[in-house]
Amino acid sequence: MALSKERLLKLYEDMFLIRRFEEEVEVYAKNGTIPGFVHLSIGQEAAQAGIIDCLRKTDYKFPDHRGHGAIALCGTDKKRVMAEIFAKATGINGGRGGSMHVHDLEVRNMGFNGIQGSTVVTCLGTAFASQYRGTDDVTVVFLGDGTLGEGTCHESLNMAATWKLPIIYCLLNNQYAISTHYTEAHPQQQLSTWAKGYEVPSETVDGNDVEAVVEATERAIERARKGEGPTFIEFMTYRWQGHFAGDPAAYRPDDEVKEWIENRDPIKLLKEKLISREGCSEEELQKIEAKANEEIAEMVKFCLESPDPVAEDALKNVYADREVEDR
Amino acid sequence: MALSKERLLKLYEDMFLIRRFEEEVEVYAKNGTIPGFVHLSIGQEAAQAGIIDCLRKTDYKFPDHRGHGAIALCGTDKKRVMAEIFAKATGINGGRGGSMHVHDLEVRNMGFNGIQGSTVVTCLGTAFASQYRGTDDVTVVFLGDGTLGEGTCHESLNMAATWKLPIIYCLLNNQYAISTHYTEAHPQQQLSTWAKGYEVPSETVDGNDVEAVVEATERAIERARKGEGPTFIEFMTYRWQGHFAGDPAAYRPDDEVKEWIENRDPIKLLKEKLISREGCSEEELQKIEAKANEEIAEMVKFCLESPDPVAEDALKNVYADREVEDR
Amino acid sequence: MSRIISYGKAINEALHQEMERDDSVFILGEDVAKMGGDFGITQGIWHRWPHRAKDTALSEQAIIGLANGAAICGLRPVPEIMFADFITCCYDQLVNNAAKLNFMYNGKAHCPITVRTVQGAGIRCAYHHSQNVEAWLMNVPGLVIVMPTTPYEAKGLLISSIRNNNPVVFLEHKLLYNTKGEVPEEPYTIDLYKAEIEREGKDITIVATQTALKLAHEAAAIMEKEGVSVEIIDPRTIMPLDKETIINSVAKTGRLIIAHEGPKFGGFGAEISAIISEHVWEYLRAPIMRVTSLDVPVAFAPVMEDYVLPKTEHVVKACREVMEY
Amino acid sequence: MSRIISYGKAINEALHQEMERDDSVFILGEDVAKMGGDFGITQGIWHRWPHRAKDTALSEQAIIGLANGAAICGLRPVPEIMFADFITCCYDQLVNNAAKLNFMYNGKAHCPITVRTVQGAGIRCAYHHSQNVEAWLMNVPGLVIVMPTTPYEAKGLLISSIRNNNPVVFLEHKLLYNTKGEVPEEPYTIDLYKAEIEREGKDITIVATQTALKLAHEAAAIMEKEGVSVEIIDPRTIMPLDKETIINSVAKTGRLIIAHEGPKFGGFGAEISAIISEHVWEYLRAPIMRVTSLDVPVAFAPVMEDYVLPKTEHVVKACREVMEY
Ligand SMILES: Cc1ncc(C[n+]2csc(CCOP(=O)(O)OP(=O)(O)O)c2C)c(N)n1
Ligand SMILES: Cc1ncc(C[n+]2csc(CCOP(=O)(O)OP(=O)(O)O)c2C)c(N)n1
Ligand SMILES: [Mg+2]
Ligand SMILES: [Mg+2]
Repeated sequence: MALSKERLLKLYEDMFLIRRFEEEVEVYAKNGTIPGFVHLSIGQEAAQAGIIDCLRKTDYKFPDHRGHGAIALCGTDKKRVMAEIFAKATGINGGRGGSMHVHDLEVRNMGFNGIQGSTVVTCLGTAFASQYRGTDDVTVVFLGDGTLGEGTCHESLNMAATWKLPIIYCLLNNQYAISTHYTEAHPQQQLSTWAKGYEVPSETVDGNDVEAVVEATERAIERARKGEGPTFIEFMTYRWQGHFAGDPAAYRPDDEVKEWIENRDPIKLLKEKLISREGCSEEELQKIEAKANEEIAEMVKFCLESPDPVAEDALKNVYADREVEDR
Repeated sequence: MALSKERLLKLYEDMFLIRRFEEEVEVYAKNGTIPGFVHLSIGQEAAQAGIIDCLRKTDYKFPDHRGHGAIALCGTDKKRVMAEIFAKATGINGGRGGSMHVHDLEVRNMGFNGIQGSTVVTCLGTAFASQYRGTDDVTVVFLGDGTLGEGTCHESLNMAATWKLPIIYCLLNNQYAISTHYTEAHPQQQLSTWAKGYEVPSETVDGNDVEAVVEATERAIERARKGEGPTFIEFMTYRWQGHFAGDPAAYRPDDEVKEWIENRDPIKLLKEKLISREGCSEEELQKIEAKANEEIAEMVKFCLESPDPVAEDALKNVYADREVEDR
Repeated sequence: MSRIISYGKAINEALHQEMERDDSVFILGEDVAKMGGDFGITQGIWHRWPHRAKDTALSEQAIIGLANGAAICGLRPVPEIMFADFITCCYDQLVNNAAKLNFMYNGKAHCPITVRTVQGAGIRCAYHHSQNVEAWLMNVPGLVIVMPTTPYEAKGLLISSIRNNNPVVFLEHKLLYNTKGEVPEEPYTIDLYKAEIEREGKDITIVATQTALKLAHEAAAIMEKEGVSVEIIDPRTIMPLDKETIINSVAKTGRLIIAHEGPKFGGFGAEISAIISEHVWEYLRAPIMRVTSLDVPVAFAPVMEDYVLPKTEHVVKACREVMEY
Repeated sequence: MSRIISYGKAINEALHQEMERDDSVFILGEDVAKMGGDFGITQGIWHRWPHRAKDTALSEQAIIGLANGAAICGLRPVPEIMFADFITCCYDQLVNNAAKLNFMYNGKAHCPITVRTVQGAGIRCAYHHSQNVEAWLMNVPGLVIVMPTTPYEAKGLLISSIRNNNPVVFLEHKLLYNTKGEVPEEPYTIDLYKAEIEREGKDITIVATQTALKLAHEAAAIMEKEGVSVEIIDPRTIMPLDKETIINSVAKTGRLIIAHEGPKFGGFGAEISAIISEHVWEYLRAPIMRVTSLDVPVAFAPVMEDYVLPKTEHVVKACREVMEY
């Protein structure tokens, strides 16, 4: 069942916007304005935008470390997401977290953290809370192909399946964990096979076809809302950049990279579909792109003009009810 | 393919002996002679004896906490195994380990430890060592149905399958983890299903039929020795006693316990087979039993007469190359 | 109304009363529901609140992970880790997640979980069921570590822990489960961040926890006969620590001994010693002594286990040493 | 022959030379083989010894578990945990298995594993990539914890660690990878159980590790101008600790400051302080001071990160305080 033109246009806007978001982040990471490391999601926009688009504001979302895009689309003021990455006081977490720690409880973006696989068990708790309180909010957790190596994944799926917790496990198989190809770290040809060992419904879909992404995610959400338990979806995709901005990624064959960029760009694929199937004009799409470009330019400006955090705030909120001693 | 009468008689002897071993341990645990907790394997003798019987002395064996039986059959002087449980200086580990820590490197009994699921990753190392050195020694690891909940199981099977390590995972499904039935802790009806998620060959066999145990184990060993990687076998069985000696095990239905004791006693089943199929006489078997009884009586005597360890030895061997300070 | 009940029963009562009071409290862990816990501490809860008492698989990471996630949603999970030795299996969830959660969310979410677990030696179960784990967690800002000793403390501190908005690691001691004492029937709280002066004295301060408190009291009685007056402090919560009470005491006595059951090197006692050396060194009249286990894994055989544990005589010896100094 | 190379290169060279010398040495970990490690420290090894360099899945428990098992078989695994913050994920394998293995097997098997990992703050990567973890492991008898600071130490201590029959947690510091120093080309060992007096002095002893050593040296230079002579000790191996060297130094100077990068409460400094208070308290002329991070998770924003870390001025301030006392 094809998605409506309207929805596809909205997704186009989202995907284009997060591509541009990441491109700017890359520029400022490489020129040293953004401190630390950033993991870019360029090439994975269809999965990020598609999954988030299926969710309610009250659903719990656990994007992963390559999830700037998903995070920006959760409903938070996007410029505050970017400001967090820029280490600014205006950041959604006041600059204390950065690229790997952008949470926003308001929109139930539960955020990621620096320990791969740990949100895969934290997410049991939000799903449990839904079940405990009898709401039909679902929990979506993103994980990479590499992260599937962690023992937490097993403990999580085992418990979620036994208790029929409303979780959608979204594995973004971009085929590499840093330098290691997923077939060197896992025995399965397709990682969706793994969930079959738990008798959990699973499938592998083209993660660069946003329609396929939405359809699979909606099926899973429906099951979860009805109390039928977790689903595991593997989205096949590819990251264009290295592991972090600046990683030359010499470990990947050139023609593999080329193939994914030239022939499997999720944005280009959606554009083609919009033009050929939905009869959109180039102009219509360019208008969307121009709007996004403008929005991004404003965000960057906001970030560059934002003040640094107050140093002493580094001591705040360690405990809920007491202050930490300064020197 | 049926086993020979000779082999079945040997297994009968083994199984009877470890039943008696455990019965004596139970007596001395309950009367306080044996300190701490002991986990008895009465009812699971077919799986323990059958698996060990398939192995060479040089194969690596990781029995579990309910593994006195398997440990006693590895080739160690049995009375020193019992003496360890009795906390005596003559114990195989000098009394420092006790019931949960009976290792004997001489026969490559690598022992268990008190942290469920941790040998499930330690065993990767012995299997890796075989592969690294090009020997065809295999590694066998025992685990319970409850232990399958640990994240280590996933990390282990994932790695073993990817690297084709020679490991046989022997899951003794006695259906309970302390008070929790395996279907309350796992989503699968049969736990062998789990391994299918890793594309690892697996099967469920009657763990109280020693012939079935041996056959399944030998198939798995053959694969492993040929370099074809791990196998996962679920042996359905039952523990007659509670979780530890003294646990009233009120959590189990009486008629379930009765069924397993009266109709599925692995020793009784083997006895019947020996008599009806192999034409053994009651007398022949009684002779075996009498011999085992005698051996056990001697073991117990040895344990009771053995001295306690020297207290100060508690400080020995913390480090390989230096002493720990005394007070 | 007070009656004499055991430490184990006091904990059980606290759980019941908090379950009763607050719908957002629930328990989970291995065998905590139908069986009521390996040590029987959660008995009766599942019968009354079957949906708020969950038996789990052997999955310590999932247990604490679930608790953290539920806590963000405003629930108050009370997970049990069957033995404290197994917190190694969920150490990441405690150290990198629970401890940092309030900080991560910049105070917009808290982590009101109370991880109950049981530590300590003395039941002849060797090195994987006998460890004292508090020192493994002390260098992790964000955690609260509570170590109740008496039944009265057990109940009041547990109620306070459950109501506290920080992640509390609530370390019960297995040798204390059957000890008895007076405990009010009604619910009550104890200030989590306050040490208790259990005995006043003027010559020596002994800071001790759990089983070592008994040694301290026995030693104090012996020293009293020798004319030496010992003050005994139970920190109760060792992190964040009530430094003031300890500092004030040592400023008065001028002598400090710390007694605990775990190994000495890198143990809890080191921090107490360091704090005193930093803050009231000028009041000290003798070296600061520590009475602890030896620095070894706890062996199984009773003679060996007993050998490595601290005993009253060791506290007495330390007392005499600091007095004779 | 000596040349000037970096700390990172020194470690790489040690690995190459030990791989060369002993067939039983192998490396494993995430991205250590083909890519040569996230920080490039294992580069070149896989190319020469493809079967002795294994890229693994993200499976810290399996990595250390495999190492432990292989060690029992007589191999000498050198696993890498990509960031020290992730030892939380294999804490059980370190604490309950590696640390106790020699004891469990009653000395019949050893655990000659060398767990390389990298700790410390300073690269603006927030609280999950910036921690100093030594204190999480210090109360665990059986472990060896090595903290190299100079390129010379890095190479010699790593070679010694690999040859040592105990489980060594080898804590590299990421801010040191690019620091340079003189390093002999040929393989050499450094006594693992010996502290190093880096600078002799007579008024104050500073015990410092890794990045804090730099602060100590800078402070010593400043204090020298003020006529104060500072002795600086690098313990190198913090467990088992070379107490004698530190005790002798403080017996001479009468003043002690401990400086380290991790949080203060329950940190490494506490143990040093406690040892001195126990053993040479009578020689002390001033309180024992600790200069450390603040007791918080390390925030991301550079101004915040810098604020929580110890700085030279803090060491200088402590020096003045103990002198003026
Ligand atoms: C517990 C843990 N182990 C290792 C790492 C280091 N690390 C960060 S991302 C990463 C690779 C993750 O690969 P994948 O899950 O496929 O996600 P991708 O980066 O491809 O999006 C690794 C090894 C970590 N952060 N946490
Ligand atoms: C990591 C860890 N978690 C929990 C325990 C406590 N424990 C010991 S045995 C056991 C049940 C094990 O069940 P199973 O694996 O089915 O083995 P069985 O006892 O039935 O033989 C539990 C929960 C432990 N020892 N280690
Ligand atoms: Mg990936
Ligand atoms: Mg079982």
